This record gives sequence, structure tokens and C-alpha cells, in this order.
Amino acid sequence: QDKTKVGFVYVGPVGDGGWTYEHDKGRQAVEEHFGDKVETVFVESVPEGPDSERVMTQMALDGADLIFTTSFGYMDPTINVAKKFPDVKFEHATGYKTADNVSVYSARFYEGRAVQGTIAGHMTESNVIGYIGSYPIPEVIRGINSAYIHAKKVNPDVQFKIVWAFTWFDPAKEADAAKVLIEQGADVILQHTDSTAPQAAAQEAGNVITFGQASDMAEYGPKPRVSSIIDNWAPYYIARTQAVMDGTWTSTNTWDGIGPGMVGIGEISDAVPAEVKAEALALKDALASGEYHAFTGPLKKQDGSDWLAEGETADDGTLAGMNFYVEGIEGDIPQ
Amino acid sequence: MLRLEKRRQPSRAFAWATPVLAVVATMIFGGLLFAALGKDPLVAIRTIFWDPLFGQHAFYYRPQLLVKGGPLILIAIGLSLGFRAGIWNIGAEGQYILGAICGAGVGLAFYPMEGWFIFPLMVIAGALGGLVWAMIPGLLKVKFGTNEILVSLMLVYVAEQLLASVSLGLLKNPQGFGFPGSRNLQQYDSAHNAELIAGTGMHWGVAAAFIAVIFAYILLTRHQLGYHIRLTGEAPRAARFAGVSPTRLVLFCLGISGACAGLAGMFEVSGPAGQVTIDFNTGYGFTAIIVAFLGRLHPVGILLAGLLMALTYIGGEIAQSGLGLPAAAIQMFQGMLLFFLLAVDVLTGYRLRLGGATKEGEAA
Amino acid sequence: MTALLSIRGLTKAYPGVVANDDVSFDIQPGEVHALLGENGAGKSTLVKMIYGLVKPDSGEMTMTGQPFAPGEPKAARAAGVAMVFQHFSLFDALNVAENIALGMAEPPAMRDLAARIREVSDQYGLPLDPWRVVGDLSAGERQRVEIIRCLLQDPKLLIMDEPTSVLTPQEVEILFETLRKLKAEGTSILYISHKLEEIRALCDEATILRLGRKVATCTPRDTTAREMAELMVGAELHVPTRDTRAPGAVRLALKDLSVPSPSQFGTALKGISFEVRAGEVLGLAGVAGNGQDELLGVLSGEIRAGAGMVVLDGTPVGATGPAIRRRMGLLTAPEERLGHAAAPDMSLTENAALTGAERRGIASAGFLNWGRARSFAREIIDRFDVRTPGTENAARSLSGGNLQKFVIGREVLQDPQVLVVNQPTWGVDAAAAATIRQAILDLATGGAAVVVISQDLDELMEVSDRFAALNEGRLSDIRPAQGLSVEEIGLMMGGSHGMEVAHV
Amino acid sequence: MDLSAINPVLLIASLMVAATAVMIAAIGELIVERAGVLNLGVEGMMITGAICGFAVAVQTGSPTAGFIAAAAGGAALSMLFAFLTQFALANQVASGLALTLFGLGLSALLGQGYQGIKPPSTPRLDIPVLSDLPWVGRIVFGHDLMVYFGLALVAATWAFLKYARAGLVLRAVGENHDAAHALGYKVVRIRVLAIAFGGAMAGLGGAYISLVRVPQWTEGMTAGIGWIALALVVFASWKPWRVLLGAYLFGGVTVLQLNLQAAGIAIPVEYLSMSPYIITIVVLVIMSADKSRAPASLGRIFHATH
Ligand SMILES: Nc1ncnc2c1ncn2[C@@H]1O[C@H](COP(=O)(O)OP(=O)(O)OP(=O)(O)O)[C@@H](O)[C@H]1O
Ligand SMILES: Nc1ncnc2c1ncn2[C@@H]1O[C@H](COP(=O)(O)OP(=O)(O)OP(=O)(O)O)[C@@H](O)[C@H]1O
Ligand SMILES: [Mg+2]
Ligand SMILES: [Mg+2]
Repeated sequence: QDKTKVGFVYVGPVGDGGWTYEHDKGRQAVEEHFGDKVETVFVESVPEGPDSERVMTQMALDGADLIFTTSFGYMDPTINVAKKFPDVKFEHATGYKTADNVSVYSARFYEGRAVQGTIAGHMTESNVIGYIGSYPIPEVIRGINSAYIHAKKVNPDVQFKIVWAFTWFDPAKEADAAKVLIEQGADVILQHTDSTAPQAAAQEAGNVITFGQASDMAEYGPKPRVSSIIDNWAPYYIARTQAVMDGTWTSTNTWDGIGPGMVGIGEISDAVPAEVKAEALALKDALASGEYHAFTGPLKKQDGSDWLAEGETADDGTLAGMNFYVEGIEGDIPQ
Repeated sequence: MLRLEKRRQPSRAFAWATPVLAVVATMIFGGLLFAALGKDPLVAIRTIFWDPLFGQHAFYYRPQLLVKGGPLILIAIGLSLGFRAGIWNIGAEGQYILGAICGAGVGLAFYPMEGWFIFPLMVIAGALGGLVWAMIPGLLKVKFGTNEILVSLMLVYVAEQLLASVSLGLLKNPQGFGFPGSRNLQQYDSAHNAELIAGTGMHWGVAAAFIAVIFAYILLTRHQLGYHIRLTGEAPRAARFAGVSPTRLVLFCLGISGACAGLAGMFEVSGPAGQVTIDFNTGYGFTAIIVAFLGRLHPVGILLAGLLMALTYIGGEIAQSGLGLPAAAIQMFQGMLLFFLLAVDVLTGYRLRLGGATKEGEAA
Repeated sequence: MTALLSIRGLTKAYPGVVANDDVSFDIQPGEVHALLGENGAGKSTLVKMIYGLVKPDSGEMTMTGQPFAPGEPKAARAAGVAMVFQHFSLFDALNVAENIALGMAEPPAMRDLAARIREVSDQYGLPLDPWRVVGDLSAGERQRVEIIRCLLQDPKLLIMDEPTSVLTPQEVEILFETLRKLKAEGTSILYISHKLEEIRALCDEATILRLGRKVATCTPRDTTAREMAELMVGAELHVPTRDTRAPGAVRLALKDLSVPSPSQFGTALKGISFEVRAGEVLGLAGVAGNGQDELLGVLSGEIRAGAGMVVLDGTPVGATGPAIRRRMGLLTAPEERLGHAAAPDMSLTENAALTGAERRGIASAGFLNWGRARSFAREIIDRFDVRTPGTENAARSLSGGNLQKFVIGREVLQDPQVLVVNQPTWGVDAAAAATIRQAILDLATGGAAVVVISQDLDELMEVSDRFAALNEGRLSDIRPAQGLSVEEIGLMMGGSHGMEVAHV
Repeated sequence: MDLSAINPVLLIASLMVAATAVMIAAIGELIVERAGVLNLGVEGMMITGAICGFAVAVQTGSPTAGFIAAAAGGAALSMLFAFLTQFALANQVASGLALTLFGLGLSALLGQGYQGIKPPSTPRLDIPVLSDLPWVGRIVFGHDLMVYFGLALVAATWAFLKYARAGLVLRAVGENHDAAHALGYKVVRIRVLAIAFGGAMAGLGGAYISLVRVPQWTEGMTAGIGWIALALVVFASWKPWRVLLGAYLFGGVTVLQLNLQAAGIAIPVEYLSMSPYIITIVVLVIMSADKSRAPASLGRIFHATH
């Protein structure tokens, strides 16, 4: 066998400028890194469900050695197909079901949110921070909690206003959401949706800062975009491909954060005062080295009940299924 | 100058020949498109049309044609009845979602009890869910004369919000670590719409699609109701004269199309898809409209069109991963297919003539 | 004197028909020239060529000696040709002034145009409110819109294609006044009509077409109507006959029937009552748009009324649907053949099943027996001499007259207890009309009750025993048909709808 | 919950922006439907306009050139529809759906390589003193130029239909194409022009989204707005000023529901998200009491038999 064939199944178009776009950058990095030794293939805009199962099967039939399935909804299909092709390795993003030939991987974006929260808490003058959520799923709720905890830490008066867009990607809706938050006094906009529409809205409004999401969105720097959380899948994809080539691939459960570089913090721009920047970078380093955990007690849940005692850190199980706000955030999680 | 001349009788020969012509024209122009994208057009066309049927892995793709085509056919058959009568249900996507929610909801309500009656109940619930959703534009149309195209379409957006809501709330899998989405019905025997014969792709939904084709065929050719549907589409006043109640016909057509879409959603959620998720719906309801027209609103035509459409999807995926064709090119290709079918269809009712008076409406 | 319009060898062929074949004649200035011919003889085609809507295949025209070949209506209008169409070319949702502006090359501002409309309409005795929406006008008023649209152009030649078929006798009189006034001003008129007495009263010269060819010319004043008719048909006319019998029991009764019209521009029916007995023909006259369509709709079951308002053989049926009434023996034949009485794109077999399903055993338990439908269609074709290649041809491929024969035949052959027909011979030529009238009379003789709704007074006089007129949704007194004069009938039809010749 | 956080002035100002794209597209469709043609391909033409406008604006650096290109792109795509329906006499509903499918694919292909780029910004009206007026300043002045273009378009369309001879002819063609033909009007030509205008306006509406409202290019970014434009035309009973009203209502509900969310009002988010669609349906029902009809020839196929 000459070339290692690596397949990618994408949930959106590679041109979405966000989630799928970043995964595809990872794919390109694999091609670049291995050159002639690999062949990558991808199919974009694959709906979750039976279509994804068919696409995976098709890749496996066509000789793929390793297949990355990059959406939570691909979880059961990945397991199903993996059963039929024991010799093919599968890597499922953001899920929790593994098998002998299925690994899962995900990123601890909440670590990035902690850095964002710190900057946001310092930078806000109105003490109102707007947050555009996509869907109320654990990953998004984790991000909100992490950002809130760290914003509150540096600015006890801070208040979060949360708008749920109920979409991962709808630029017009995101633009509206950002404008509404700004009109209601927010001067920092955090987003967990993928388009740059909120950046543009912030730029238009003037004194509002934002953070890039999924990709760096550097074109909006130095202001409104003052920093970003970047999905950086390239190192992981290269490593896993290498493992398949070497025959060392085993089923793993990877949840990497800033440390291994899966979560990148984009350049903090000069719009942020030097001392704030320094504090943020220090936090980043502490998170990277593991000396600090983003969810460290004492922390209470929104209803006032105790969650983490002084110095206690959250276990991954609770984080993975997080479905509550921490104390201080107003409003209910849509159910 | 070319001009069109109305035939005294629609041409039977062209009625059969035009779809073939359209497919050929699409292959030619699609080939040009692929060539423009730097791909070998012959290879691309072969990959899309030939490989899934006769290529190396055809054993896998052929059953998949049924899995992909089944819901399209089932929904399109339902829609075609209304379209024949001039009743435009554009919201099958929403009815499909409601069918899935109701079907899965009933199944999950019994979890983890096992029983033979659970699946039939789910079928009924799925059909009812779609039917009720379609009755909203139906009742508004007959009561207030509201345009059913728009209402049924708006209800798609509403259904999508409902779907998100139940995926995150009501139907969320309690053992799903807080992730959205219901339990997987594939792992719940009484509710699982499994393949009837393993490896054939044939599940109850596909069976229902075939039954729907036969049912629609008999209805339209042999039954008075089908005759009335056709009559209403061709000459609404004549239909009323014949004794057709427009109100009842509107409700019947919307109801049956909603029920078909609901059934498709239910069979999908309990079979190939397995679970209700935020993005459960994948556009079958919209694609089925195209399938209905591609099949010229004729049951057998729809059967073939559904399979053809499934072929372009499956072949398109192979072309994406095998040749690196972008998904957008496949989408354009499907659009072209419909364009050409519509464009050549004129030859059934009209004759092309050269020369003669160049009056407007005739000269291109 | 040079002719105003001189036509030489005009030929126009459509696939399968030569609509005009080498037609030549002249129209003199100030002449009222009649164009006669059976249905499909090519009259409309000829005037469309003059108006620039249709291009001749060959032949030429000259206008006051100059070559005249209008490429489009605009050119014809510029040359002084104006036309009132057989089927009105009006826009229901627009008002009178807008409708008229659309027919003019360079209309003035709306306000000025409205003033002009008032002025001209008064001058010619055709009062008209420029701001009314056309859909709300009566047929007579709508025609006035067309005429005024023409008059505003000061035409040299005015073409009128069957203008009187929608008018009451009084309205016809008013129209003739107008036309005579125009003639006196030197305008030529090319006049198409099937009503030969009118032609005799109005026209100076007549050209007769048959199958697209010019077959004769005559001076109408010196020719009898019967002679002209025979010139058109090229054969002798058959006059329908009937055996009179004493009427039997009441079969159909309407009792104080009132319903609103289902359509926006329709006419509501107000307090209509009548009875028809077995063996009797009731003739209902009236100008189109006075409730005929609605009355037929109520009788067919398309429009539901109070149950007791329509009584069939003693049973109230006003609230039942068409299928049930058919089963009970109440059959109807609407005026509009294509699209109402028949589905244009369906075969004759399918159209036979349209109303024949119940009484001809074509439907059983909801399933259709196409074999029976086909033999029923075959029977209609044979018995009514419908000219068509076969039962599988689409209804729209039949000529108007043949389709009408098919539609009437379909109802007559179902052996009705009561038959209601609207405009049984509208646009049908003399021979076919005779066949249809004979069938109606035979049905009455056989013991059925028949209601004939028609605008053709001669026809009504020929077939009815009793006579009444519809006027704005109301029914006049019912009188025996024998011995009614045209004036009396005109009054029953509601005079001239308040139209009066302005006194100038 | 803090309703006082909602500033009505800002709400109005932002609903004007939220309504502009859908309004421009709907006016285009209104003209098309007034000519008797039902083009369901608005979504496809909008997204094509969005990418054409975006690409050209980025290439030339001029938003004006972008908007012109968007109009041209939308019109060009609409010619496919015109060919199908006016020359090949195809079913208008199906042709419109095909156009949407095709336009979505085409735009995605054209847009490759334009992701993540910032377009040049569109100038705003900035009249020194006026724009700073309280209330009025924010609502009436200080928008980008396309907002005013949209308003002017509504007014111009209204005047065109009411006063212009061409408007009268257009209405006549939509009302009764056979009669219009008999009077010598070029039914097909007029309809093709109307379709092109509709395409151009849909293109502009799309470009407003990609160049002003968002502004960026992403596949499928019109996200159903074309369908809302279609709904608006019916909603408006084919009257221009009511399109404006409807667009503001829809834009208003969209913005308001986000405002309510941000203000933390205790209505479940799903219901708020559904509300623009449900309210559209409710208003459609209410409006259906108004019996002003659709153009009588709407959706019917015209074929001159002479
Ligand atoms: N567009 C057309 N295509 C084909 N045949 C046509 C067309 N128009 C007219 N004809 C045919 O040409 C012949 C002459 O039609 P025309 O309308 O001129 O008759 P007419 O004398 O006006 O009849 P009527 O008394 O019914 O109005 C008919 O046989 C008709 O069917
Ligand atoms: N569009 C058309 N294409 C082809 N043939 C046509 C068309 N229209 C009419 N014809 C044919 O032309 C002939 C005359 O049609 P038309 O409807 O004018 O009848 P007609 O001459 O008025 O007859 P009748 O006196 O029975 O009404 C018919 O044989 C019909 O089949
Ligand atoms: Mg005729
Ligand atoms: Mg004629």
C-alpha cells in the first residue's frame, strides 16, 4: 500500500467560514505535511443521519484508512459503519461513543472562554456583556459559564445578556442579535455562532469589542476583534494520520485544550491595555500548563446550591453534560 | 425563426421522450460545467450515473437508492395529488418533521416496554402528525382563502423550531449526557423500522412508498376521486360542475400529502436516522417537490424520478470524494436537470416550427 | 370614388384549415358593410388581418389607394382602423378610463381623458362613468366602453365583430342609432353578425364567406334572411318541428330563490319563482350577465341555495350537490363549453364520464368503468353527428359547434327528467343549431321538463311554450310564448337598462 | 427581566435596516406578479445577487459597482426563468423552484474564495446637524444609502403603477393577457422585462445582506429571506405601500423578539424564534378578508395563437 487515504465528512460547506472551514484547514495541513504519502478526500454538507452513514461507508469502500467525522450528529452512524469496517480507523469529533476502531476528540473551548471572560470583564464599561448562543447544548453552556466566572472574577458588577439564535450559522440573524445586544447596552459581544456578522455589527456601532470564533477573524482586528478562540485541528489530524501510517493507532478519547494547541488564543490586539493583556496571557499559560482549571471552586449553581467546594475542580463527566448556569447568570436555559 | 404551435392532442411519443431528452441534455451541459471546473466530464458523468448502479461497489449503493429514494417518492406521491388539482403544498418539510416528532414521541413514550403494537401506533401517530400540520394551511385556505403556499412554507420554519425544542427538551435522551437528541430508536426493537430483508435497503418506509405509487396509480386512473383531482387541476369550473366539492378536495389533498410526508418522517426517524435531532430534517420535503415535477406528477414517473434523484445524490457524493467536485456543482447539476425537463416538456403540448409569421409569444 | 379599404386575395391558413382563401372585396367610405358566414367561415380571421393582429399568408390591402399592411394593431389604429372585438378585450379590474387609455396610442392625462369620454359618450348617446370599474358593468355598458374606445380615435373604418349578441333589443336600437350617426359623418363600418334581420336593417352591402372563401355578395335590403342563410350554409335549412302535447305534472319548481353570486363581478339572484311541467319548454331570455350563469349554477347544484328553494318532483333539492341531482334526473348544460361543461385537455371519453358517471353506470363503488364511458362517448358521437376522429381526442380539438353537440348530446342521452340548458346554440351554425333544437323539442315531447336559457330571441320563440326574461337577477312575469311581440319581450328584458339615447 | 433596556428609537432604526433587503426583493416580485407572473425563485436570485455584488465590490473596492453587479446578476439569472416560462411555456411554480435550487448552487460555486473577506463599506447618509437630532436623527437620518433607496423604490413603484402609462400597461398584461395581446401589447416582452426587474431587485436585496447587513459572504447566507419576500407580496395584496408595512412588521417582530430575549423576558426562546413566522401567518389570515384580488392572469401561461 503506497498512500494513506484519509477521509473527512463535513456537516457544512467548506465555505462556511467557521466550523467546517477550520476542519478543512486541518485537512489541508495533513496534505501539506505528508505530501505524496497521503491522499485526502472530503464530502461537504453531509446531513447527519443515514446520509452520513452512506458517505462514511462509501469512503471506507473506496479504501480510506482513516476517517474523521466532524459533527456530533455523526456519532451513531460512525459507530455503525465502524462495525462494518473493522480495519478502518474512525475519529469522531465532539461525541462520547468509542469502539476498538473509533476514537473521539474534542476541544476544551471553555479554556479559551476563560481568557475571553477575563478580557471582557476588564474591558466592559457598561458592565453589560452580550452573548450570542447557538443552541443550549452542554458545549455552549460550558462556554457561557466559563466566560461568566472569569469576567465576574475581575469585575463583580458584570452582567450577561444572552440571546439564543437557534442556529449555528445565519449571518443575518447573528447580525440582528449583535445589534440588539449593543442597543441594550452591551459593549462586549461574545459569540458562539460561526459568522463574522457580529464583528461587523460591533464595528459599525463603534465602541464595542468582540472575539473571533472558530477562526481568527483577524480582518476585524485590532478592534472590534481584540482576540479570538481558534479551532486548531491540524496538530491532532497530523498526529492521528501519522499513527495510522506507523500502525500505532489506538482508540483514544481526546479532550484537548490550550496546552496541546487544539484551542488557540488569537493575537490579543493593542486595543487591550497592556496589563489586561498580561493578565490574560498569564491565565492562558496557567490553563495550558494545567496548573489552573477553568472550573475551580468555590462555585455555586444558579439556584444557589453548592457545586464545587473551595479548590475543587469540575470532573470531565459533569462538564461534558453541563446543563446548568452558575450562580449570577440570569435567565433560564431553554428546554 | 422558431415558433411554437399548439398541438391539437398532446403527443404521447414526446411525453415519454422528453424526460430522456432532458437527462441527456443535463449530462451534456453538466459535463460542460464539470469540464469548466477542471474535471474530466466523462469520468464525472460516469461516476454520478454509472458507478452507483454498476460500479465496483454497486452491491452497496443499489439498496441505498431505495433508502434515499423511498422518502422522496413517498412524499412526492402525496404532493403530486395536490399539485394535480392545483393545490400547492410547499411545506412538506414541516409535515415530515412533525411526522417524525409524533412518531418518535409515541415510540419513546413506551420506552423501554416492548410490544408488537408500538410500531403500528407510531405509524399512525406519524401520519397524523403530518396530517394535522398540513391541515393548518388547508383549513385556513377553505375558511379564509389564505394562500396555502405561503402558510405551509411558514410552518416549515415553525416546525424547525419545534424540532429544536423537542430535541433539547421533551424528547432529549436522558442518558445522552445532556447532548441534544432523542434515544436511538435503532436500539429499541419495538420501535425500530429495520430492514425487512437485510442488505436490501428495503424498510417499511420504502414499502410504503411502493404502496403509495400503486395506490396513486389506481386512484388516478381508475377511481372517481382521482378523476376528480385531475379534473380540478385541468378545469376547476368543470370539476365543480361534475360535483366536486372544492373544500373537501383541498382538505383531502393537503391531508393526504401531509400524511405521506409525516409517514416518511416517521419511517426515517425510526429507521435509517434513528433519532430525533436538531438537524434531523435534511430537505426531503423540498426535494420531493422537484421529484414530483421531474416525474411529471405521474405515479410511475415519480417512482423513476425519485430513484434518479437518489442516484444524483449518491453519485454526487462519490464524485465529491472521488473527484473533488464541490457540493455546489452537484446542486447546480440537479437544478439543471429540472430546468431541462421543464424546458423540453413544451414539446409534448406544442410543435416547434421553423419560419412563418414572427408574432410575439412565438419567436424566441 | 376610390374605396376606403380594398382587399385583394387575402389568404390565411392555419394547420388543417384555410381560414381565409383568396378573399377580395371593397369597403366604400361611409358604407356599412356586412360580413356574413357560418361559424368558422373565417370572418374573425379576416378582420384580425385588417387590424394587424394576424399576418396574411398572401394577398394585399389598400387604404384609400395606398398600400396597407399593418404589422401590429398600433399601425392599424394609426391608419384609422378601430375594432370592437367579438370577445371583449377589457380588463375587469381596471376602470373605464384606464381601459380606454389602453386602446389609445397617446392618451391624454387621465383627467382630460375622462372629460373626453364624458363628452363623446354624450355626443353618441352612450352615457358612461369613466371612473367605474369595468368588472361591475353590464354587458351592454362594457360594450359601450369598447365602442367609445374606438370613437375616441376618430376612426375611418370601424370594425364590429358580433356586437349585438349581448344586447337587449332596445340596446341594439341605441347602438344602431350610434352607428347611423357615424355613417352620416362618413365613417365606414365593417359589421359582423349572425342576426340577419339586423343586417337587413343596417347594412348597405354584404360579403358572404363560406369555408374561408367569398361565395357571394348581396344587398341585404333586397335579400330575405332565409336567402342569406342559405347562401351561408350552401344548402337548404331544416326547421325544427314538434308535436304539441298537454303539459303534465310539475317536475321542477323554484320557490322564491335568492342567492348571492359566488364571483366578485357576478349577479345575485333575487326572488325567482317558476314551475315547469312535464312535456313543457320554458324559455328564459335575458342579456348575458343578468344572472343566467348563477341560475344554471343553482339548478346544477354548483351553487347551494336553501333546500326548499329548488324542488324536483316534489323533493327539495336546493342544498344538494350536482351528483345527487343528476341521479334524481335533473341535468344541466352550462353555456361555457370549454372549461365548464367540458375539460379542454381531457378526452371525450373522460368528458363523457364528467356528468354521465351516475346515470350511465360508469361509476360503481367509486371506481370508474372506462369501457362504459367510452361506449357512452361513442353513442353521443354517433347520435349527434359529432365530427371527430374518435373518442380519445381531447375536447379542445373539436370545433365549437361539434363540442356543443357533444355536450348537449351527453345530457340528452342520459334521459333526463328535467333538462336545463344555457345558450344551447351560442356560436353554433344554422345546421347544428337545428339539430340541437330538435333534440330539445324531442325531449319535451318524451315527457321531460326543459328550461332553455338563451339570448337568441328567435330561438326561444321557436322552442318555448312559455317565456320569461331575467333582468339583473330578477325574473319577469311568465307569459305564453305564442303571440309575444318584440317590444313586449324587450320590456320584459328590462328595457335598455336605463340606457337612453341622449337627445341631441 | 428588564424591558426598559429596550430603546424604542433604536428598535425602529434597526428594524428599518432589518426590513430593507426583504422589502427591495418583495417590490421586485410585486412588479413581476403585477405582470401576471409568479416567480418563486426569489431566494435563488437573491443569493446570486449577494455573491455577484460581494465579489464585484471586493474586486473593485466600490460598493456601488457591487450593487450594480448584483442587480445585473439577479436579472441575468431571472432570464433563465423567463426563458422557461415565457418561451418554453413551463409551469411557473416548478420553474421558480428550479431557479432557487440552481441559484443556491451557482452562488456557492461563484463564492469560492470569497469567504472570510471584508467588503468595502457602504456609505451612510451623514448630515451633520440632522443626524444628531434626538429621536428623529437616529430614525430618519444616518442610515446607509440603500435604506433610502428601498423607501424611494416603494414610492416610485407606487407612482409607476398608479400614474405611468407603462404601469397601466403592466397591470393590464397581468390582468388579462389575452385582451392586452388583442390590443397589440407585447405580452411576452413586457413580462420578460418585469421578470428582469424582479431579478434585479432580488439581486439588490441579496447584495444588501452580503454588503451591508452582515457584511460578508457565506454560502446560503440569505437563509430563507427570499421566501419571506414572496409572502410579503401576498400579504401586501399587491400594493407597494403595504409591502413597506409588511416588511417593517416582519423586520420589527424579528428584532423585537431578539430584544425581548436579551431583556430576559420569560417567554421560551423557541416561541420567540417562531414568532415572525406565526405572526406572518396570522396577518395573512387577517389580510385575506381584504378581497383585493391577485392579478387575474397570475401564474397562467400565455401563448399567442395567431
Ligand atoms: N389561431 C388559430 N389556430 C388555428 N386555427 C384557427 C385559429 N384561429 C382561427 N382558426 C380557424 O380558422 C377558421 C376561421 O375562424 P374564424 O374565427 O375566423 O371564424 P369566424 O367566421 O369568425 O367564426 P365565428 O362565427 O364562430 O366567430 C376556423 O376554422 C378556426 O378554427
Ligand atoms: N389551435 C388549433 N390547432 C389546430 N386545429 C384547430 C385549432 N383550433 C381549431 N382547430 C380546428 O379547426 C377547426 C375549426 O375550429 P372552430 O372551433 O373554429 O370550429 P368552427 O369552424 O367554428 O366549427 P363549428 O361551426 O362547429 O363551431 C376544427 O376542426 C378544429 O379542430
Ligand atoms: Mg366557431
Ligand atoms: Mg368570429
